[in-house]
Formats: sequence, structure tokens, C-alpha cells
Amino acid sequence: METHKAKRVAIIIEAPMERRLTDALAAAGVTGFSILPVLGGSGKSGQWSREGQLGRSGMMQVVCIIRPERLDDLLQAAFKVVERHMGVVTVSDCEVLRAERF
Amino acid sequence: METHKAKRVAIIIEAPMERRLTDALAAAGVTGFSILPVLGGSGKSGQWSREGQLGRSGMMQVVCIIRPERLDDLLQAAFKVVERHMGVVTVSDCEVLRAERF
Amino acid sequence: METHKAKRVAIIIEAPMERRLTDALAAAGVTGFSILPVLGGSGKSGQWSREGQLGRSGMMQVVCIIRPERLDDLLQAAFKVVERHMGVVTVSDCEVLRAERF
Amino acid sequence: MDGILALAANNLLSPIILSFALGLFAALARSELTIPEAVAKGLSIYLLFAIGFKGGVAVSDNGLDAKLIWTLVAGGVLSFVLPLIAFLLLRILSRLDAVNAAAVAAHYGSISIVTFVAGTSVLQSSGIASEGYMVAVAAVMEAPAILSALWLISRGSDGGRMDAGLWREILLNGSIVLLVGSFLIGAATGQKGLSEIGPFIVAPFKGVLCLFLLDMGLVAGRGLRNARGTITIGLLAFGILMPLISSMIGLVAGLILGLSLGGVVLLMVLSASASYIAVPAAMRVAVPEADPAVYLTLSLGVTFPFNLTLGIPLYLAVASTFIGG
Amino acid sequence: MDGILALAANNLLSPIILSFALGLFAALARSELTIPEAVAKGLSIYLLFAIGFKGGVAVSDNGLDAKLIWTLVAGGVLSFVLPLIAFLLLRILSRLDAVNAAAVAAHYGSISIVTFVAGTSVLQSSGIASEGYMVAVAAVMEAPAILSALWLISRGSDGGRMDAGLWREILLNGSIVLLVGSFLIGAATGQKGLSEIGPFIVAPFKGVLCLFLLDMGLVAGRGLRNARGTITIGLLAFGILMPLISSMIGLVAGLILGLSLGGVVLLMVLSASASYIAVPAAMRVAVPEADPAVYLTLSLGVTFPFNLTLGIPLYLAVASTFIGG
Amino acid sequence: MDGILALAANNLLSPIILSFALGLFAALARSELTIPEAVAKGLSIYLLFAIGFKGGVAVSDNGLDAKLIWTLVAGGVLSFVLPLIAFLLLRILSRLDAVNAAAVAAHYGSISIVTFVAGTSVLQSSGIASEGYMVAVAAVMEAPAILSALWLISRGSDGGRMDAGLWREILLNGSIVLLVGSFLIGAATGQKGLSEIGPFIVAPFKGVLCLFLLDMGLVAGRGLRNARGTITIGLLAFGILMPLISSMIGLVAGLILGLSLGGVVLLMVLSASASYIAVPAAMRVAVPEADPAVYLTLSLGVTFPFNLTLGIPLYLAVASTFIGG
Ligand SMILES: Nc1ncnc2c1ncn2[C@@H]1O[C@H](COP(=O)(O)O)[C@@H](O)[C@H]1O
Ligand SMILES: Nc1ncnc2c1ncn2[C@@H]1O[C@H](COP(=O)(O)O)[C@@H](O)[C@H]1O
Ligand SMILES: Nc1ncnc2c1ncn2[C@@H]1O[C@H](COP(=O)(O)O)[C@@H](O)[C@H]1O
Ligand code: NA
Ligand code: NA
Ligand code: NA
Repeated sequence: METHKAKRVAIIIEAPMERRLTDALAAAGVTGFSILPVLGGSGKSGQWSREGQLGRSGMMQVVCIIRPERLDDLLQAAFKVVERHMGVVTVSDCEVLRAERF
Repeated sequence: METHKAKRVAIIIEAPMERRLTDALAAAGVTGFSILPVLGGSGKSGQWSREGQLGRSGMMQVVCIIRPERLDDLLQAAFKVVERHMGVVTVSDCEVLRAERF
Repeated sequence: METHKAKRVAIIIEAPMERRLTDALAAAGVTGFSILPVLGGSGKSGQWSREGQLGRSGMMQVVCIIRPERLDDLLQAAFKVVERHMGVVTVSDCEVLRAERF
Repeated sequence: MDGILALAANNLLSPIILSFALGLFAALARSELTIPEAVAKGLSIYLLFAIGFKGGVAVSDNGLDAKLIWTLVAGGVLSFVLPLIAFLLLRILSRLDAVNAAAVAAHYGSISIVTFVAGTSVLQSSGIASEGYMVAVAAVMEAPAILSALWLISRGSDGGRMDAGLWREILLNGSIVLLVGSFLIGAATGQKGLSEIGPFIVAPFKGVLCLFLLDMGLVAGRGLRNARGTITIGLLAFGILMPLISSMIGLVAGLILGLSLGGVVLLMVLSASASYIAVPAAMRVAVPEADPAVYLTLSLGVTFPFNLTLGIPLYLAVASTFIGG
Repeated sequence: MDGILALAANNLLSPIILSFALGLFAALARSELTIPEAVAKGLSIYLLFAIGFKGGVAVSDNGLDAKLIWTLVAGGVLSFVLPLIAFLLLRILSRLDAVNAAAVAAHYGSISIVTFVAGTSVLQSSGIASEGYMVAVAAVMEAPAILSALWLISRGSDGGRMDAGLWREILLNGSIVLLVGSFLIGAATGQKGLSEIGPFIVAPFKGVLCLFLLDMGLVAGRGLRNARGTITIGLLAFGILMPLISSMIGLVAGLILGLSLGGVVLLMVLSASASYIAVPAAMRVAVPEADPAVYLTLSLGVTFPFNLTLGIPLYLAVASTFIGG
Repeated sequence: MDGILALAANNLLSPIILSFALGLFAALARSELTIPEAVAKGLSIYLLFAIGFKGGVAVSDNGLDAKLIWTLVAGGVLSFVLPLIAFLLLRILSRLDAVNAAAVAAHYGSISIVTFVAGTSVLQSSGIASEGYMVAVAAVMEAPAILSALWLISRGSDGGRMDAGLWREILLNGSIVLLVGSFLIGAATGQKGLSEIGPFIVAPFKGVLCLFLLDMGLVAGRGLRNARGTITIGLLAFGILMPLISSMIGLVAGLILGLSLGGVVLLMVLSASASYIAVPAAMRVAVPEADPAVYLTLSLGVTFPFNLTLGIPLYLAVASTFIGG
């Protein structure tokens, strides 16, 4: 089947920052994204898990599929929000069906 | 360690269509997949979140790791189900351990 | 924006093995990972879903972003845990922002 | 008239309605307050189980009424016929195309179990009895409307919107199975069963309902916020006119069936209420091209609060003038 | 004999059993009805807390019985010994290999707390008292069976299946900690504590149990549906014979210990019941090559419903003939 | 003195405190026992709804007290001023930098609603009445401390830490909206409302509180385990000294306001308690460079258990000597 090149950006970020991130994406013209739950993890700031979480906010993952030429706008917008905060931003190549939707 | 080339297909689809999708996959001979939750997102049909969701069905993500030569069968089967519905289908390259299991 | 090459390892594993896997990762010097929920799936051992699950433990997904040169250590450590157990290990290429954090 | 107003005012000041208002306010004010999805589902399982069980116990107390069968049949017919009326009304009042109009119509033939529960709770505080089997009528009314709407859509064109899977999903959807199942359990175990689990399903019932309505207020409020622009004046008018029309048809049916005052009111409430769980899921599968924002906002954002606040007291007042309290 | 039948019929018509049946039906009919995992866990936390607490209060009322220690020891021994018998029986009745047979056997040495709760609930409606510390016996019986099964598997071969982590996980698994912890809290706070939290853990208990059993019916039904083919006639026979044998061994132990009628029945129920939470998790870690479909379907799909419906009334009837109601 | 000890001992032996201890033990022993996040949120929604509603009903019973406004104002001032004292004390007792010290200080100006609930529950078992509007005071005290801490941080430098979004999030955070909302519902519906939902929010309240404190014990225990090394002796001293100081300031405020004995105790408890939900979330957004392990461990791992076990009885004893029980 015919597929088109796209980029998949995955941003793991603290839950209290979620709305700020999606607002920033929207402002940068990125209107397609999905939010996935994260149950726990480990990083520089130690280990955490949603169920044993003090304050219980934890982290989320925001996933965006975008056309390659829009990538830099998105990263710039995301970076401004993530900058001072915990979080991991990854980009990978993918192909999409129904590219006209993006 | 030895790894083998494979394809990772991720299909975001409305929850009421989940069983139809996995049935279609099974019919196309795809017996390995995992279902991941999606908490919310945004797209052409606007923004939604599982907790504020009217009707509360939301979307799910089905992820399949398959051998490259089986990709087209899978996409064809998936496309028939997703065709008229909301949803995003992406394909990316990956490597798997223990390829004999696929 | 400037990004750096990295590997994304995703390990789907039975929930009772989660702690053993993350302990093994830590022992191999992998301190960054995230744990994502899996709601259900299908594989050699048949179909399951978290809500209809006998015994109700199900599976989880552990995702690690690591520098390419550390990949083999990680896979070796993971393989020892996954070896006799159900589970899928995939590796894919990605790019990361803020590589100094890894 | 004074009676209606007093009843409505009294209803509006109940913790149940105010909890809904609180949720609505919180969502419209963009508060982060949310009820976890699992908890909301848990609350709805509790409510369905309790309401079904109590209905079954009532039937086991009063014995099987001869009217039972006819009322069930009437429920099925109402559920099938009301969407046709809704469809016509929508074509007159709004500019929705046929597919969207039919999808909306399906919701108004089916029912909202929470509106039903709110109705029983108003009856109860007014000391009015009703037929226990009205719960079973509610279950019967869930599905036929879907069939009727799909027929509206596929007149002349392909009828391929229903597959066997969808049928099973609709008829065995969680709320029907739980409602009918707990109804049968209540009918089988009667007062003895009730004495065992009564402290769980009777005393705390209204309190649980408050939390559930808090959640429904939150969800309706978020829906309204996102749907700005979707709901035209015409649609708004439909969302209020339609339950009034349906309830009158329900009234006529109830009078013909010879139900008690409480039974008539509940049949009016069921007719007037619109689905927001079972039907939307079926529409997503069978009519994906219809816009969920339209039917969900109308059903949950307009008709549900209307019934909850003004509709139920009104139906009770109207029925009382016909039957006499 | 008539007494047994009446008791069994009475038991079968309780809301608790019927809720299980409803769940079973819904799952076998492929209804979408589900109880969210978090809610099911919440219900089980409630049940464990309530049952433990009430057991502790009973002990604080009656004082520490001299038999307590011996009953705990007997529980531990039973849990260790029953798997050996189960293993032999499986090798006779089925074609399971040694590893799978041992894994199944582990489940039958351990216990099911819901079966225990159902047992106490039958005793209660028959007005039969029992030793409060039987809850502690339940906790003691959870783990030794695992050890015994691992010994069966590793005879002669490597004993490397147990690591320290697994030990800690088994002994400190959620249900043991919660059961023992709430037992101690109940024992420490006694009637005074009960008067504070009684309205939460006593009155609504049976109703919550209904919802929990609805969920267990759903889970067991889905398991049975997926396991077509896994369960042979031989395994089916094992799933019914084994609880009968275990309960008789429990009976003898109870008589030797000199427990009350209620205590004997509960020891029979514990012996006859099979684990479906703690042991499966341990087996996935230590014996991953064993097929979970076999042990889970047997334990939850065969033995659990058998005990719930016929087993418990039978054990009560048998014990009554030995002790006299 | 004997009275204090007896009170403290009595408090320590309540199911509520022991449930917290059980959770703490389970987490420190690395048991897998967990309460699902959705269930814990559900429990906290129940508690907030119940406590707010009951406060509102109390106000509707006793009428609006002239002191109400002044007490609300005093609460706001306390919440704003206590962080300044906490900040000074931290700079003396510990080596935290200004940013971390201010972040910790914010928590101690704000409040812990569970500590408040535990306080009301001790008052209740001692038969001491209190002003119903103390719930509203609790709501008022949640937010000002955040402002005060952000001012401490941005003195001289950029004040750009607060955006409009953050303000809305803080003022409309879930617990404030639910507490104030259910308070108003309780005030509007009064005894009539209470008679409808009382069986849900009164009788089971303490039992639900036990499960909630079990979860808080688990969370605090995991936090303590992960935070080894973060908490120095100086910080530990702060975590115990600060609530003592705050409660004395609360005492003075309460005496000046002329509150009843119960009201004074609750104002002391509110002053002494530290936030672990609203403030941490705000700090993550506005002060991401502060280490959450420090403020969360202090608030939930040190001050919360101190208040729960020794603090509350102590505050009651002190207030009694001033007002006379
Ligand atoms: N290398 C990584 N791979 C996957 N997830 C990570 C990685 N590093 C950090 N994370 C996630 O991001 C969270 C915060 O990371 P950190 O800021 O490094 O403490 C962790 O708790 C993980 O959930
Ligand atoms: N570009 C995208 N990247 C990630 N997820 C998307 C994207 N577009 C849509 N989605 C997801 O698919 C859902 C439906 O999309 P749509 O049909 O465009 O409204 C959205 O709510 C998102 O959860
Ligand atoms: N090809 C696959 N793609 C994605 N997930 C898989 C795949 N194979 C197995 N899984 C997941 O791993 C679980 C166990 O697989 P198995 O060991 O093959 O039964 C399945 O239930 C799925 O959740
Ligand atoms: Na209707
Ligand atoms: Na057993
Ligand atoms: Na404070």
C-alpha cells in the first residue's frame, strides 16, 4: 500500500506540564497528537512509579506524527516548554498511510 | 546480540473498532500484537481526553511487530477497517531479538 | 534543532518480571527508562486482555533511549531476563534532543 | 402551576442536581477536577446493579403484572418510533444532513439510565410508587432506536451497516446485561436477597448518585466547551422540544397501558431521555461519517440537564393532572 | 441428605452466587461488560481489609485460644502437603508433564480468599460461629505450597528457581500483608475499632462481595472461553476430585485440632480452595515454562465455581455429621 | 500531662493511624501491596465531598457566624505568612539554597486536608464541636502560600514564574473546587440534603479514611525509601519544629478570633499541616529546579505522620489549657 514519509516525535514530560506542551504545539500549528500514559520510570532524578508516587502526578508521553518539513517548528515549540523541565524528546522516521490527513 | 529486521506498525483507532481491527488482523494471519491505551489527543475532529470524554470510548493503539514481507498483508487488512474511521496508521523499521518467534 | 543519534529499545514483558528487568538494566548501567502499560494483546500463548485477565498481571512495556554504543550491554542484560519468558524486544533508530542527559 | 414550580424548585435544590451543577461549573471554568475513568465506570456499575436489583425485588413482591408484557412491547415500539419523529423534527429545525440527523435521532429513541434513576428518586421523595418492571422496560428501550436510525440512513442505499458483531455488541452491551441480570437476580432472591445486600444498594444509593452526577456534569461541561459552534439555535430548540414531545407520547402510551402514576411518569422520562453511552458507541461503528460532537452535545449537554432539572418535575406534574396524585 | 440439598439450593439462590453466574454468562455470551481493573483491585482491597479486621476483632473478643498456634502450624503443613497429593493425582488422571503438574499442584495447596469469604458468609447465614483466627490461618496457607511445588520440580535438577527477591515477593505479597495487617489492627483495636469503622466493613460487605463475584464470573468466563481444548476430561475430574480430597484432609486436621464446627468448615474450605492470584504470579517468575492457561482455568474456571456452589454446603453438611450443628 | 499521653495513646491505637502504619510498614518492607491510582483518587474525591458537605450542613444549622469572614481572612494571612517563617527556619537549620528552601516553605503555608480530617475525627471522638466553616478556611489556606514562596524566589530577579494558566490551575485545582463546591451544596441543602445522602457520607466515612491512610502510608513509605540521603538531620528537625511553631501561631490567631475550642484546634492543625498535592504540582510548573524529593519527603514522610500521631493530640491538649474543655 502507498505510504508517505513522516516523522514521529515522542515527548515524555511531567504531567503538570502537559497542557502547556499541547498549547505550545497548537500555537506552532501542530494539531495532531496523542497522549499516552507512563506508569513509571527512572532517570537522573531517580526512580518513580505512578502508584507509589508522592504527589501522584507522574509523567505522560505526547506522540506527534508530522510531515518532515514541519519537524523543526515542532521541536522548537516543544523545546521551549521542556527546556527547564524533566523530560525526553525523541524523533524517528516512519511512514504513514493516508498522508492527506496530516 | 543478533537481531533481525522487522516492521513496527502502530494503528491508533477508536475503541469501538478495536475488536474489528484485531479480528481483521487475525484473519490476515497476524497473530502477534499488543494493545496500548491512549489517554487523549487532538486531530481533525478536535481535541479529546479520556476523562472528559463524552460517551467515554476514546481511542486505543494497536502495535504489531511483523516480518517485512508480511507488511503489505497487514496494511491491507488494517486499511479496510480504518478506511472510513478516525485513526492513524504508521510503519517504522526496527530490529527484533528472537526473530524465530515472529 | 540539533539532535543526536540514539537507540530506542522497547521490551514487552510479563508484569511479574518487571522489577527483575529494571534491576538487570540498572546493574548494566542503564539508568534511564520508562514503563508503559499494555492493555492486552495476542501472541503464541494466545490472546489476553487486562480486564478479562485470569490472575490479572498482564504485560508491561519498558522503553529505553540509549546511546548506540551502549546498546549491546543493554540487550545482553535484557536478554538474560527475558530469555525463558514471554516477551518481545525491539530496537529502532531515533534522534534525541538534549543528548547530554543520556 | 404553583405545585410544578415548588416541585421544580425543590428538585433543583437537591444534592443530586447541585452536584451536576458543580461538575458543569468546574468544567466550564476549566478546573482540573476529574473523576478517574475507572471510578466513573465503577460508579455506573454500582448504579445499574442497584437499580436493576431493586426493580427485580419489587416485581418479586408484587408478582408478575399482566401489563408487564404489554409495557415491554410498548417500550420497544416507542424506542423504534421516536427516532422517526426526531428525524422529521431535525430536518425541520436544523440543517443537519440525513446521516447526521438519523444519528442524532437514534439517541432520542434510546434512553439514559441516569435520567431514569433521577426520575425514580424524585418519585421516591414524593412518596409515589411505580411498577418495578420499569427497569426492564428501560433495558428494552436501549436498542430498537439504533435499528430504526440505521433504516433511515440506508433507505434505498446499501443496508450493509449492520454486521452480526454489531448486533451482539448492541444487545449484549454492558449496561443491558447488567441491568437485566441484576433485575433477574433481584426477582429470584426477593426480599431475602434485599435483606442481605440492602445496606449496600439502598442506603448509600443517593450519595453515590451525587458523585456520578458530579462526573456527568464535568463531562457535559467539557463537551459544551469543545462544541462551541457545533450547536445552532435550531439544534438547541430540538434538544428541548424533542423530550417534551417524546414525553407526551410516553404519557399517552402509559395511560393506554393503564400504568400507575409512577409508572406513567417513568415511561415519560424514558421516552424523553436520550442515550449517551450505548448509542454513540454503535454510531461510531456503523455511521462513522456522522459527527459525534453533534449527537453527544445535544444528548448530554442539552437534553440531559433539561430533563434532570425541569423535565422530570414537569412530567410528574402533567401526569398527575391526568391520573391524580 | 435433604438438608444438604436444601442448603445447596439456598446457597445457589443467594445474590452472591447469582452475581457470579451473571458474570460467567456475560463472558461466555461475549458481552462487552467489564469491571475496570482498578475497581476490581479496589474491591479486593476492601474485602481483604474487612475480613482481616473482623477476624482480628473476633480474636480480641474471645482472647487468644491455645489452639491458635497449632492451627497455624497445621495450616502451614496442609499447604505444604496438599500439593504432593495433587501432584500424584494429576499424574494419574492427566498427561501433564512434571513441570506443569507441579505448577497446578502449587495452586491447590494454597488458598482462595474469596472462597473463604463465601464460606464465612454461608456460616453466618446459618448462624454458626467460627474461630476469628481462621483468617490468619488463611494467610499462613498462601505460601508454603509454592515451596513444595518448586521442590517437586527441582528434585535432582538445579534448585535455582528461587531467588531472594521471589521469596520476599511471595511472603510480602499484597494479600498476605493486607490480611495479616488488618487482622492485627482488628485485634489491637477490638470492639472499639469496630464501632468506628463497622458501618463501612460490616453492613455493605455482602453487596461488595456481589460485585466482586460478578467480576470473578467475567474473568472465569473469559478464561474458559479462551481455554477451549486446554482442559481435558482428566483435568476436569482433577478440578473436582481434588477439592473433595483436600477438604477431607482438612476435616481430619480440624477434628484433631478440636476446632468448633465453623472452624472445621473453614479449614475444609481453605484446604479445598485453590489460589488464582499469588501462586500464578509466582509461577510466572519461577516456572515460566508451565502453561498458565492450564492452572488458571482449573483453579478459577473449575474448582472455584465448584466450591462456591456445591462444595461449601457439602463441607458444612459433612462437618455437621461429625460435630453436630 | 497524663491527659495528653492518654489522648495520644488512644489516638495511636485508632484503626485510622494503624492503617497508616500498616501502609508505611508494607512500603518499607518492599511489599508489592499497592492501591491503584484511580482508587486512591476516588477515595480522596469521596473524602473531600463528604467533609465539604458536612461543613456546609453545619453552617446551615448554626447560621452564618460573624466570625466567618475574619476567620477566612486570618486563614489567608496565615497561609501567606507561614512560608516566610518556614523559609527563615530552613535557612538556619539546613543548607538548602534559597530556591529549594522557598519551595519547601510553600508546602508549610498550605494545608493537608487529610490531616484536617484526622483532626475533626479526633475532636468528634472526644465530643468536641467546631465551627462548620473551618472547611472553607482550609480551602482558603491552600493557595496563598504558593504566592508567598514565589515572591521569596523572585525577589529582585524576574517575576515571570506565574502565568495566568498557573493562577487558574492553583485557584481552581480539583480539591479546592470540590471542597468549596460541596460546602456550598451542604449549606444550600442543609439537614434535608444530609438526610438524603447521610448514609453515604457519614456512616462509612471513617472506614474509607482507613483505606485512604493505608495508601498514604504506602506512598510515604516508598518516598522515604527512595529519599535516603536527601533528608538531613537539619531538615528532619525542621519537619517537626515547623508544625509546632505554626500550630502556636494558629493558636494565637484562633484565640484572637474567639473561635470555639474545636475551631482553635482545627486552625492549629491547618497551620501545622503541610501540602503534598496542590503545592507540589504548582512547584513543578513554576520552580522546576527545586528538588521534589526534598519537599515531598518532608511534607509527607515527616510532618504528616508527626501531626497524625503526636501533633493533633498535642494541639488539642494545648488548646484545652487555654480554653478549657
Ligand atoms: N533514557 C531514557 N529512556 C526512557 N525514558 C527516560 C529516559 N531518561 C528519562 N526517562 C523518563 O523521564 C523521566 C525523567 O527523567 P530525568 O529527568 O532524567 O529524571 C524518567 O523517570 C523516565 O520516565
Ligand atoms: N498527527 C497525529 N499524531 C498523533 N496522533 C494523531 C495525529 N492525528 C490524529 N491523531 C490521533 O487520532 C485521533 C483522531 O484523529 P482525527 O481523525 O484527525 O481527529 C486524535 O484525537 C489523536 O489521538
Ligand atoms: N508480533 C508482536 N507484536 C506486538 N506485540 C506482540 C507480538 N508478539 C507478542 N506480542 C505481545 O507479547 C505477548 C506475549 O507474546 P507470546 O509470548 O508470543 O504469547 C502478547 O500477548 C502480546 O502482548
Ligand atoms: Na428516549
Ligand atoms: Na487449598
Ligand atoms: Na500549614
